[in-house]
Amino acid sequence: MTLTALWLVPAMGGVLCLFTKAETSKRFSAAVAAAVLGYCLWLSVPYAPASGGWGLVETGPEWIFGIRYTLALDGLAFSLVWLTAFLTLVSLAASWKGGFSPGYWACFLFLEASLMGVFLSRDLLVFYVFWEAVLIPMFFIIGVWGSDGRRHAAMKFFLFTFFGSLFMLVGMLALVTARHAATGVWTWDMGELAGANPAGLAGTLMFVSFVIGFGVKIPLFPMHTWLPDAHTEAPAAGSIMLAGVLLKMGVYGFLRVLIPVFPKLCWELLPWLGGLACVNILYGSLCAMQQRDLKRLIAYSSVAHLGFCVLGVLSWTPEGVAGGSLQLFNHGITTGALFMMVGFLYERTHRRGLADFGELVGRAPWLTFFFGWAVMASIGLPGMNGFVGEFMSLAGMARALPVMAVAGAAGIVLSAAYCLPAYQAVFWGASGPGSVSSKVTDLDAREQVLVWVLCGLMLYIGLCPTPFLDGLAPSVAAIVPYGFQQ
Amino acid sequence: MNPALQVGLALFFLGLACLALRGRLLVMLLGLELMAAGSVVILTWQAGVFGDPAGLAAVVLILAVAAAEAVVGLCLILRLHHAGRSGDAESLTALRE
Amino acid sequence: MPVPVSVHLLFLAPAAALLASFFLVRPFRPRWTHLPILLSCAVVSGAAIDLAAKVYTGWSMDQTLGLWMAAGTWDVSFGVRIDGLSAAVLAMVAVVGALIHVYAAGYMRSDPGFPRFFLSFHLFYLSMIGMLVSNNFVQFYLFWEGVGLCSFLLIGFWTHKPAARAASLQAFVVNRVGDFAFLVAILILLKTYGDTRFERVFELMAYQGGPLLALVGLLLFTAAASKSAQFPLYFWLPDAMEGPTPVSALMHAATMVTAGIFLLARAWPLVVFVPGLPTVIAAVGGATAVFAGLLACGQTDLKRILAYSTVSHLGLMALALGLGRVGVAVLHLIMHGFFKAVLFLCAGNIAHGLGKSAADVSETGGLAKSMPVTMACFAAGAASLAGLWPTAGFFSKDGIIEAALEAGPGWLAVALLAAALGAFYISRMLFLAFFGPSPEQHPGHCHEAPASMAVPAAFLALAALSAGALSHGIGSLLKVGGLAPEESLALAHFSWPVFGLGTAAAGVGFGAAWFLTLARPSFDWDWRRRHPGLQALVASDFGWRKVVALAASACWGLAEWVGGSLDRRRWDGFIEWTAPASLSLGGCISLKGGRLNDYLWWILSGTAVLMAAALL
Amino acid sequence: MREALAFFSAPLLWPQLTLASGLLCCLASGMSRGVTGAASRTLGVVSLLVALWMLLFTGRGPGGPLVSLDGLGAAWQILFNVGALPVFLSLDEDDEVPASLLLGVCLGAGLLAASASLLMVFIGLELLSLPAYLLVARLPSASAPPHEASVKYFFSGALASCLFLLGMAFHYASSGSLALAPAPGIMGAAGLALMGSAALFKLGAAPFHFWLPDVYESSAPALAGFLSTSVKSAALFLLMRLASLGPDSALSAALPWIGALTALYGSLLALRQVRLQRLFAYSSVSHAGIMVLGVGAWAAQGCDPAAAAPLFFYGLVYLCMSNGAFLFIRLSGLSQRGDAAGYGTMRAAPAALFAVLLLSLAGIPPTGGFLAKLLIFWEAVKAGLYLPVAVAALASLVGLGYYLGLIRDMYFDEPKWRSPETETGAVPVLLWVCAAGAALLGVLPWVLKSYLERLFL
Amino acid sequence: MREAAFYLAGAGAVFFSLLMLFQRGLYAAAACLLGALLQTGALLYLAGSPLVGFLQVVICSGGVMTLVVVAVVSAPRKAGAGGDPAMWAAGSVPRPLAAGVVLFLAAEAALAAAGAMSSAGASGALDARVGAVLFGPYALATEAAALLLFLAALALVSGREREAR
Repeated sequence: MTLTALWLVPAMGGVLCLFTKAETSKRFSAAVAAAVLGYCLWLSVPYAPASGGWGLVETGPEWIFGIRYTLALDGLAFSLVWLTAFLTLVSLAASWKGGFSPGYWACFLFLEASLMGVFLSRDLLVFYVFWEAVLIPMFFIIGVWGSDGRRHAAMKFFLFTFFGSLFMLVGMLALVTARHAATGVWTWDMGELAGANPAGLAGTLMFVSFVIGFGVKIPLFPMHTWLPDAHTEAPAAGSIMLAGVLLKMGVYGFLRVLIPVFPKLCWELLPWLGGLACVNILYGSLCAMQQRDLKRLIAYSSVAHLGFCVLGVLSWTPEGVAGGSLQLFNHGITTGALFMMVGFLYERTHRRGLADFGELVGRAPWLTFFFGWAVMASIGLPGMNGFVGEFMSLAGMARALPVMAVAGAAGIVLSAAYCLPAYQAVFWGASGPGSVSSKVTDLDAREQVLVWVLCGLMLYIGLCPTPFLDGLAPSVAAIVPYGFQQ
Repeated sequence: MNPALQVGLALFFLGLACLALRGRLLVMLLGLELMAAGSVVILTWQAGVFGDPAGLAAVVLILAVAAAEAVVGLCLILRLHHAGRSGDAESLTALRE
Repeated sequence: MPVPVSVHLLFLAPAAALLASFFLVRPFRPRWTHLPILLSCAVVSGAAIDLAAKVYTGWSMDQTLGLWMAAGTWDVSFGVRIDGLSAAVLAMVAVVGALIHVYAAGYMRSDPGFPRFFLSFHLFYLSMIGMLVSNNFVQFYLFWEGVGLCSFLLIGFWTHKPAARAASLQAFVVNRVGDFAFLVAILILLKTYGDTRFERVFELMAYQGGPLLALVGLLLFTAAASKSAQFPLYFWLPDAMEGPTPVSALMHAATMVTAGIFLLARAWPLVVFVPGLPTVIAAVGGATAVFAGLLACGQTDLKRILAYSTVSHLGLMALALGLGRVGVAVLHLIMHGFFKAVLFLCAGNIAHGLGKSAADVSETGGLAKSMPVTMACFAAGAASLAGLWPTAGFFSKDGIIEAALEAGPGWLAVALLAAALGAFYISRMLFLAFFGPSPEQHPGHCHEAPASMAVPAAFLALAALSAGALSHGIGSLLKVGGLAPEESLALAHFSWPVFGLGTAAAGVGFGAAWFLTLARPSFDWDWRRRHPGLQALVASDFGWRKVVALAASACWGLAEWVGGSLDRRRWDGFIEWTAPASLSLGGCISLKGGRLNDYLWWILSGTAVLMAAALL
Repeated sequence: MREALAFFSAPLLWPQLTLASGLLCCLASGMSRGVTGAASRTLGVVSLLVALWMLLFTGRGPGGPLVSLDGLGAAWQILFNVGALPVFLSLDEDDEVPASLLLGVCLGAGLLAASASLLMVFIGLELLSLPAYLLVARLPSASAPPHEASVKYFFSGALASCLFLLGMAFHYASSGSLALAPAPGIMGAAGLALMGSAALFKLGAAPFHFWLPDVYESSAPALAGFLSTSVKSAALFLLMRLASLGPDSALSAALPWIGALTALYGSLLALRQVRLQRLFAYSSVSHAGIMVLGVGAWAAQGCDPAAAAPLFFYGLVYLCMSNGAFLFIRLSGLSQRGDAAGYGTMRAAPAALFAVLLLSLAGIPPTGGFLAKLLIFWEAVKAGLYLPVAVAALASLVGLGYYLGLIRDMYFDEPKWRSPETETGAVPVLLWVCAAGAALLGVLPWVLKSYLERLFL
Repeated sequence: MREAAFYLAGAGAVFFSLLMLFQRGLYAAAACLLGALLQTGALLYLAGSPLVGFLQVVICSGGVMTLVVVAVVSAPRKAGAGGDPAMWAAGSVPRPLAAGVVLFLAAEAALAAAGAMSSAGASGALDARVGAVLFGPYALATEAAALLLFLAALALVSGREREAR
């Protein structure tokens, strides 16, 4: 129950939320989210690296046909579990004044529950179940509480990601069946499937189907076009969760499934996958340069940033994998903060366009300050969290395939070229005729506290990432040996 | 060459042609009868060939069932008529894409 | 080995000052934001001088202080390296920077963004100091980027000015190009040697060589060129004049542009390891020196003249470096810090006196009367820049000319040309600003700078005049604990031919300036009016700015095409198209009409296919 | 005569006997004036429940030349009978005829499940079909054109019956017996193909399905639910029986592709539909495709009865989903897709249940629809049928378009009309049960598993 | 001899069937069917089962007679406003015709492949055992068929009743 509680509590909380009044459900959901976060922190105490590493496992009876409800917590999962719990609370707090109905709060708790499940499960099918279950609350969050294009965006989000998942499902079935043919055992356990290395055309097809399944979520080029729409139309808190946690599922899948199960193919096809990640970085950056809508811009920047994670993870060097994993966390914090602040702007003005603002530096100095802070973290300024993750990823990739690292590093130039003009336009620039800057007030106390926490984390991880890296170390050490030996 | 099979098959396909090519529901129903008769001819002949009374018993029951089917079909067509619609298959196009 | 308190103070004092200013002072007394910061400047300067003194006695350190990031056996640490090179530059940066802080306190007094300015300003200072004492490439990169960030914040400090915003963006993006090169260089070094500490990298390099070192060297030089405004990437620096004058002063004298030269000096063992690279550096440096010198002669904005002059002098430093005279380059870096700071402060005083943020030569003239102190300071700085004996500039420029003389007549010609140009444009500026006024000039009412601004300028003027005395000390300081070979750190020895050549060049420049500015007061305006083509050529930096603008618009065009056409319309359009497509596909394969006979026939067809399959 | 009596005393057919008695009682109740439709419905429900209960005691094995009951047959009777319960409970006719006819359908299906001979199969099939034609005429939906659907249904079905008859004749000619045993030679294969097309017709696989949308659209929703569950599972059972006559026949080899293409076809067509019942008819075609794919996979692996569990599970889950969806249509009174706009804000509980059903129909975890689909796909993958699986997966993607589209309309749009007050009574309860079934079957199949294992042996 | 008679009867049946197919009028078509079914009865008789032949004549011919009568009673007296109903189903004939032809050819092919079967008819002795089978082991099927007939009749009756209401 130690781990089951992590998803069961928010799920139950969500159900209860549905049966309460709006104001009560808001407080209640926040209480549940806070409790989960507290529980996460409490969990981290007895299992801290100092006391002998991670490795809390929870196994249920066999369900059917070799499927077994298995949860486990290690450093990698923990960083994302923690991120989920944290960002859920942040999302709830960020939408505190929105006057939402109980369904909204319940959806966030359901989302938290399913995300927890994704990160905790060690059984392929249980993983898949949670993986898909994530879509349902997110679909409602985008569709019911989003902005103008929400209907379309929600459908696109669901269909697009489901498309990828179907590939993954068929790949899983094929994998499990092939494994059975080889060993005579039906198993869906990730640990037992590790090192399966299916060969031949069938193996390659399985690999590709997993790549598509995870790639849509990352999102890997060219499977990314759902993301700008979904991010743009989702409510601010939805975007926080979407960018902060949902995108991480794909890379997490790479780490948890793709690399351990297909080490050989991963290495052989590295030029292709890494190439896609590089395209992600460059293409995403170029697209972001052209955007006129803040949320779309940040969305495309996510496409670019996740490319770094993929590069790192695929490099199979300790620093690359650790950096890629850390970057997952970092991106969640940074982009979450950015989306939250865009949300604050949107809450005040119902606009998101770059041209709708200007001269905010005088009107909202705190917002300007924090947004700049987060932008700097986002463009990978050393000393901020983004740099640590990206640098380690690139350092790893430089050892595996240096050309890719160079292409990735080029994203550094581009990130400045898309983030800073936008920042200048909104916060520094002159306000045009249609500007709504006059409606913008500075952050209030609640908002400031939220942003302080996020920005503080950015700086802390940027300068002192070792506690996080230490936590990830055992998982990284478990993943790297599958890889190519330097 | 087996004569019963040839004849039965011929009857069956003529009935089929009647069912599928003719436009009036009643004539189509007649075609159905013919199809059943064709099959029955084959079955009966073969029962004789095999010397199998069970086969013949089956034919008897099939005849009964075919009759029941005809009754039901007739009943439906009658209702259609009572509802004031023509007995033309072509007129049944209210349900469509 | 215990770490001296001074080293701790280098970081702790600015950090504490920033925190205290931000959290304790600014919310309650925004006008006092600068007080903790000024205190920190004093402490840092003291610590820097203390360290320099320590190093002078032969002490040096290179120590890892803490882990930054680690995974497996791979790690990157924070550390401090204090040797002759860093101590010398550190002392100059700390002192000059501190004086500019004092100046800024006066200059920015009435600006509404005073707290924001001072915090960014001090962060700039902190970044530079951190960079100077880094002991590995990654930490160096951390502060290197920090310098870039602060330049972005400060150049664009007056956010209401479109030109300021554009300049700050341009500065940051161009610097990012250099950062990219730097990052790739670091990645290659990490891949090759698994370490980033200077000492270790150079050791391993010397021991085992490396396949990509030429590339690394080139990349490092690219990085340095972007930060230190060498030829193809220099253009951001003149535009950066849009920031407040103290920012320009700090950037040009102490903190930013010297970083590239410092990087090359730091990485000198690597640079010299690559055959041909020093020559490339020297060539680029020489070209930059002449190119920017020529452009400086044609500028009318006071600060822009100084900016191009900085580019030219950076070129000279690169020239000296490329010719293998690291010591000379660093000495010039330090001396340049002194005299360029005073020149900028004076330019700021003029603008301040005129009540503007920047001053054009047409708005000045004959200011000698109203601003005697500024005039004196400026003249001192100008003399130093022109390299007149015995000012500070003389000692370093002398070394450069000597190095060029040794290297060959071509190099010598370049060095002398740059020196003559320097003397010309600075004299021209001196004459245009303080003498006259010529008939073309319409100076406004002007008043002398207040003490808070004049005193730092005066101090710096003093330094610009007299720092030459330190050159010998700096020479021996540089040799302590250095990574570069001893001979490259040697300074010039006084020799008459060099003295003669240098002074002659300065004299020619001065004479030409006198002739064209004081003797023919409207010449400067006449040639612009008479040769608009030439004027346009100067305004576009001999056409280079047009190339840059073309490249930038090509980049934006590419982004427009990728983001708008390719991604949105074509690819996403295709994906969106699948929805209506499946709808119409459904329409194509649906059986319309709802006719019973069709149903029957389809059943038959299906059966026929099955039968056929069964029989075949 | 003794032989005949022995037959009735054998416990194999007790459930069918129960149903037959129920049927006769129903008819008898019609004779007396005072008895209302409610009584006949109660009778129907009771006999269905008793038949279900009796399944616990039925033996296994052959019982004469016509009857044989194996685990599969017993299990499928659960589907027939449970699937029929909602229509009984939600009927509001005032005479005994519909109940009798419904019981007749169930009886036919039951006989089909217990038959050992093609003759019995044929009679069972007819007993299943003829009342169904009549029911469609008898219980039309509100907007249906009178009798058109039933006539179309009849003629298509009669053609299928005749094809089955011809196939039977071929089978007989080839093997000399009507027993459900493989028939040798090319005649046997031809007969199997003919009978297979009849089964595919009943199941509604493309291109045998064109009657189906018309019939479902113009039937009362509850009846459509019944047709799509009980009748469809009977057809599924028939197809399985036929496939097991020739696991390596052309019919079995064709099934995966027929199934996959049917699934895709049904989804593509359903996407276009405006009327809800027609939409769910096409959705039912699509699901039939998955079932056919499952049968194909099952046949490709040798028709092991114990391996039919995925198909049974699919039938069970689909029973909940389809009945639930049609019950919702009945409860909400929605007829057009556009009417669903804003329904979620007007009637929270039914909308939520419908949303659960839709997610399950679409196969989204953690619902039962997902697990059912997964198991079928898994079987297909085990049989190496990757391409059909890919096509079927594509079909579920397309399917998502309209299932999710409905959820979107219900929740994301503003209501355009005021929905009528929902009725109380059995229908909402049934909807709850169906939705709970569809949701929980995805999570708790191991509860069923031990029971199923016992059942199938 | 019997074989010749069988062929003769078969030819008659096919002839009447063809005739039916091309008869426009409903009555004429029904009459043709009657002829065909009578010929079929003869066929069954010749195939060795007088009982089945007799049943065929009674049930089917009787059924058809009923049909004719009912059709006379119920068919609309006058053609609808749309004019005389078309004799042939409209629509594209070639495609379905091709399907029918393929089906037919396939069935023929199956027959040809299985052509080795004996053509000897059986004796009438089988008839005697049919009853025993019908009410012995096949009693259940008989019951079921009876129930089916019952339900069909019920349909007819209840349908009329309901419409009468």
